[in-house]
Amino acid sequence: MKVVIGVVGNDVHVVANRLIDISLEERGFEVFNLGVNTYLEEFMDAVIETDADVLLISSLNGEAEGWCRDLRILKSQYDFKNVTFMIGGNLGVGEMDPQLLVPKFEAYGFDLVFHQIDLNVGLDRLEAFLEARA
Amino acid sequence: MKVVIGVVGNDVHVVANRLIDISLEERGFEVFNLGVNTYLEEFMDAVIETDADVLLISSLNGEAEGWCRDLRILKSQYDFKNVTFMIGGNLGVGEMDPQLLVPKFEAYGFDLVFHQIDLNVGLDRLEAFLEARA
Amino acid sequence: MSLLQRERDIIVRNEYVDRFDFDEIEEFIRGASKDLFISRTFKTADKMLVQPRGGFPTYEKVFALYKDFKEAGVDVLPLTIDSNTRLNDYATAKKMLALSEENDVDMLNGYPLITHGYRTTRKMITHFNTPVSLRHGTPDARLLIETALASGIFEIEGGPITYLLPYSKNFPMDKAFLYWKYVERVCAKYSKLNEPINRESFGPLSATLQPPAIVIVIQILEMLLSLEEGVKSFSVSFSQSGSMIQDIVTSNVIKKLSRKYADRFGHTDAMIHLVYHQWMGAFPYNKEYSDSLITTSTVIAAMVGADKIITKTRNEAFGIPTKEANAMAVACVQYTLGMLGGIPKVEDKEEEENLTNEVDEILEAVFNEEADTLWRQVFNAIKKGYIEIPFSPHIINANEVITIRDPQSNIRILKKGKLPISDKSFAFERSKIKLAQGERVVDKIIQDIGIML
Amino acid sequence: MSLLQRERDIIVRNEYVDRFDFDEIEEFIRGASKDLFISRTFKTADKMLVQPRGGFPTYEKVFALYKDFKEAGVDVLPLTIDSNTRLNDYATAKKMLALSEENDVDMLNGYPLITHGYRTTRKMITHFNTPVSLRHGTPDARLLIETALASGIFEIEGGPITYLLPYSKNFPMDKAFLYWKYVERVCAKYSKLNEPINRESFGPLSATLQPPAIVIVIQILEMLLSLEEGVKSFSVSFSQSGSMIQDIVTSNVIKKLSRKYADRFGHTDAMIHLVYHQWMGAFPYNKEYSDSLITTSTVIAAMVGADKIITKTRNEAFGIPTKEANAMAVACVQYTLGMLGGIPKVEDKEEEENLTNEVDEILEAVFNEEADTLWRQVFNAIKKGYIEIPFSPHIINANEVITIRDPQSNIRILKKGKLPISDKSFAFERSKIKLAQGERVVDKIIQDIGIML
Ligand code: B12
Ligand code: B12
Repeated sequence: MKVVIGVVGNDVHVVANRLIDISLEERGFEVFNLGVNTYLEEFMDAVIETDADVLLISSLNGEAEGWCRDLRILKSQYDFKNVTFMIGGNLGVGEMDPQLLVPKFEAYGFDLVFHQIDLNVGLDRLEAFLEARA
Repeated sequence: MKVVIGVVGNDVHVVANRLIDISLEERGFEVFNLGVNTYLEEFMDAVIETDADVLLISSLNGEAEGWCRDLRILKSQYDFKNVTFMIGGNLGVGEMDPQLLVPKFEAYGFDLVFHQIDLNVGLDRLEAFLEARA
Repeated sequence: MSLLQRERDIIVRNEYVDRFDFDEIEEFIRGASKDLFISRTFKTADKMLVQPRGGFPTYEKVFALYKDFKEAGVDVLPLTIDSNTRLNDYATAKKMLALSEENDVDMLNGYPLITHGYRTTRKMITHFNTPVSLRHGTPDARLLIETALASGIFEIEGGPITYLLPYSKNFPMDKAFLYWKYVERVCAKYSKLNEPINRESFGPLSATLQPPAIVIVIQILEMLLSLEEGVKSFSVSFSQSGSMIQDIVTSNVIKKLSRKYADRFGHTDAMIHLVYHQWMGAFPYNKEYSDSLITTSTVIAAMVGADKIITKTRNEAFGIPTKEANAMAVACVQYTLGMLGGIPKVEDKEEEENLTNEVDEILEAVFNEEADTLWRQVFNAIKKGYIEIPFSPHIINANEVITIRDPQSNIRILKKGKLPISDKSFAFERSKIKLAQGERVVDKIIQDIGIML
Repeated sequence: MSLLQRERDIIVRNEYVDRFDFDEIEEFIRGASKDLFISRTFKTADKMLVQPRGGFPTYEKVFALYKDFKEAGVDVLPLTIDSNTRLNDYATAKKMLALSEENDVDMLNGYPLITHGYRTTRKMITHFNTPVSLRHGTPDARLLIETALASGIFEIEGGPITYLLPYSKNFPMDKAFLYWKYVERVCAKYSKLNEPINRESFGPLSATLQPPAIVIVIQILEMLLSLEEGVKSFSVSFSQSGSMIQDIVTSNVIKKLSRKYADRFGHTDAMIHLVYHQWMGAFPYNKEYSDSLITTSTVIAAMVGADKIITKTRNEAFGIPTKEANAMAVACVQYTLGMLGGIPKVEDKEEEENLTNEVDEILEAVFNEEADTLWRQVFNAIKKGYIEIPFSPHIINANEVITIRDPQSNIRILKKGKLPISDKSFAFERSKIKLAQGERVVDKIIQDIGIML
């Protein structure tokens, strides 16, 4: 399975990104890491280019919403039916109610949304999701 | 002016008592210190014996109420018209609302009631009270 | 039947006490879970043990408190006794317990252990299967300790000096020594059945400008009085002074000297532990500052290398803490200890030498007293003012020693009263003190008491 | 007209900027209140200065924040800049500020200083009459710093390395050096008018397992690059490592070596200060634990003997803190510093010697680089991997060094990559590391990053 990962927007928080890279490799995924400061269009290009099964976006600095709003539009322009869209990290500015954040990002077109959830919990959920889908 | 001081009931918190003793002397009062573990009756006897102008009771361990309830009865038995009754310290068990505590102790017969008030603030108020009375 | 056993039979025969079944109690202690013995936890744990204070009138409220403590990661549970029971006034305790149970208000400031009895209390202790420490302040604790041990409480705090000078106005001191001798003997006896019962002395004393030399002297004397009766596991303790370096110096000296004197008196097999009390003096009225104080104490405890820390709460200035505030403090202390890394081993040779000298000098004077037993020597020493504690409410206390803080917040002896310390030691103390031009000692004392406000 | 002045005229001519009146600005700085200069406060204060972080989009919210900070007893106010301004995207900053003002929601994560301009901002700075520190993270900070200085902000954080390697993915490094050279020169120029402008380097770097040797090397290099241009007051800094002794060792070495190298390069008249950052890594999600962490950092800062401490808040794990949480942290840190007494002077000769050697070795390699200027030597050294920081997002960073914690939580170099440290120094590092049987390095790293969780 191929996974494109990276940190969206003007966000330089690289630590979780490195750990996600390692953890995915260990779980047997093939990882394409775009690193920090990646824009949504770059993610889409990479998914198409690598024919990835999963797009895993991180956002830590609170600006996720501004950068991900347009996902639905971008998704509609290509055939991403078999791609799982996933986002996690710290998805709001200040202290947020996860109950409100999750539906918002689902509406943007994410299949799996994790606000302040440990990466291993998230990756377990991803594997379960992929299994159920298969 | 003569002041009888002491700590009421089964209370051994002596620190404030020592400081009150020193502070009163400095302010020119003649102090009779009964120390800790003093019962209401002992206070009354001392006031009569020394012909004191002020009775200043401390209570820190939260048990003041139980020990001071009977003040009104005791006061009614003697002529204490010219004696100022004063109490201070930590007048309740647990965290208390001073708004409720003060009227309660006034009802028991205290002229001046200080819950968790610094002793110097209290002694300033005492001097003002005595002046107003004179 | 031994003399002790005869005394025990009399002590436990009391209208407020259900029949004591000594055989059954022995059986219980012999077979009791090792997890109830702090003396064993000290050996097996590789961390500082965390213990709060706390006690409520009813069984249910203590049970709930223990549950919260366990969830917060407590290592040692406390059982604090109410003040009527402390004064052996079981009738009032009983009445107030009944009122507390009926009206769901706390009419007692602790757990009336005698009234509940050992059969009931043991259920709770064995249920939580965690060491429990008995906190009281009772000069005549004979019945209390019998009941505690029978309940499965295998650590007993206190002593004839530390539970008298700070806690009482006129309880006769000779009686206190004899009653505590009884306690030591019972503890020693039960120590043979399973793991040893641990005894702990109360180093904070009046918690107000206590000079380390006096604290250590009293700790060592209570330790010796206990080991003399056959106790094999003992904790010496002291509380945060307000100066980090003074705490470290005190710790280094008390560890060294308690071992030295235990050995000198032939108790080479006794285990000695060090307990650190978080700040025991006046707390700030600001709860966030209290939290800061609690964490600071914890860091110092780690530097001091204590075996156990006893915690305070953010409610300290206000009154008896809620169980939530109490459990929160435990959790925060555990968190702090868990994340603290790289604690340096600090020492201060000059300070340690001076403190060692002071302790040796006072102890020498005690041991030179003409008397047939150690407790009489100590008794005489206190009567003569060789030992006294600042801010004791007790009539026997000499009240001549005056202490204030130096510029580094160390507590120093300004007036030595009858303390038998050498001129050299006293000169060292005095040399550290700096009073500002025209500053009055009273004002300095008031300020030095209130340093945490 | 000097070359610098010509560049300055170009920089400040920008459609988002009101006309810069350099004469008026010089006049203002010449006559500015001494209380605005932290370089002077460092000299006059006899305590560690306390500074939080913080910034909001609107003038009113920053004003309110400053008011709360002042009430909490702040010593140095912060001005944190929003990320659009940091990236020189003034158009977006302007738009978002307008939205923030209209809708009373924060659409920026800091104060858009360029958009507000120096005339407005100066009103606030002079009103509070307290030193303000500019916190940004901008590689091209030329216009920002002109505006800050004109506003009365006389401490500027950052540097060509420390605001690049942790903060950027591909901003060209040579440009960063040149843009910062400009900043240093302007600071130096204004330093002659009144008290010196203080420059501060950002020692926390990526705040993730940073080995002290690298931190100190980078601090010293940014200091030298700054002093070289005429700056006279400089602060080196580092953040809590997770090991108390490692922080103390780092402090002792950075104090000694920053002075040594400043002097060696002829800057004997430069004042050098030490700033300690409270834990900069991942915070726990429990706010009470965060409070404990903040107090622990404060105690360590006192042991380290820092001149200034920069505080975190109990909201750190969640997001930008509320002004209340931020002010509370300031008050608690001040409380803790105020009550802490008797801080011992600690050292560890062996560790200090090794760290000194490592720093000297790396710096020697830098100074041996063939290049005409210091900044080019540093540039080459980073390109060659002589200097790199773990967990940098920047493409120029070598990413070969691997660090993990030893059993005392000290950060140690497991793989040295191209770091030019001697075999002896590296052997010392390796000798401290203990990996458990079968333990994988990745797992250890994850655990070592998360020690405060
Ligand atoms: C030191 C201390 C002790 C020492 C006392 C040593 C001694 N012999 O004096 C020791 C360790 C022995 C001790 C024991 C106990 N203590 Co105690 N102790 C304290 C502590 C930490 C500080 C008290 C102190 O010395 N403060 C310094 C002096 C200068 O200030 P102060 O006493 O607070 O008084 C100030 C004001 O109240 C005022 N004031 C006092 N009297 C008066 C009178 C007037 C007229 C005025 C105007 C002002 C005034 O002046 C002072 C300065 O401003 C307080 C908590 C705190 N405040 O932080 C608990 C505290 C008072 N203790 C408490 C308790 C319960 C006990 C025990 C029963 C504990 C136990 N369960 O084991 C025992 C037994 C005591 C007994 N039988 O009375 C409780 C009281 C509970 C309540 N009110 O709800 C407190 C509040 C702690 C707590 N949160 O649980 N204690
Ligand atoms: C270290 C750090 C930095 C370092 C980053 C170094 C680097 N290049 O990586 C430095 C100091 C440079 C930095 C800078 C900034 N930072 Co910062 N930083 C942090 C800090 C303290 C720790 C982050 C970290 O490394 N954690 C460790 C890793 C392993 O965990 P993590 O990133 O939290 O991710 C976990 C989960 O979220 C999850 N996860 C992550 N991605 C995904 C994806 C999926 C799918 C799943 C399932 C899980 C998952 O996995 C991880 C482990 O469980 C956090 C606060 C905190 N968390 O305590 C602030 C924080 C993230 N930073 C913040 C900010 C604002 C900034 C700045 C803008 C600050 C400023 N105003 O100057 C700058 C600029 C950054 C930028 N342009 O993006 C804010 C974000 C605000 C918000 N969300 O509301 C935070 C929360 C601090 C705060 N309270 O203000 N920062």
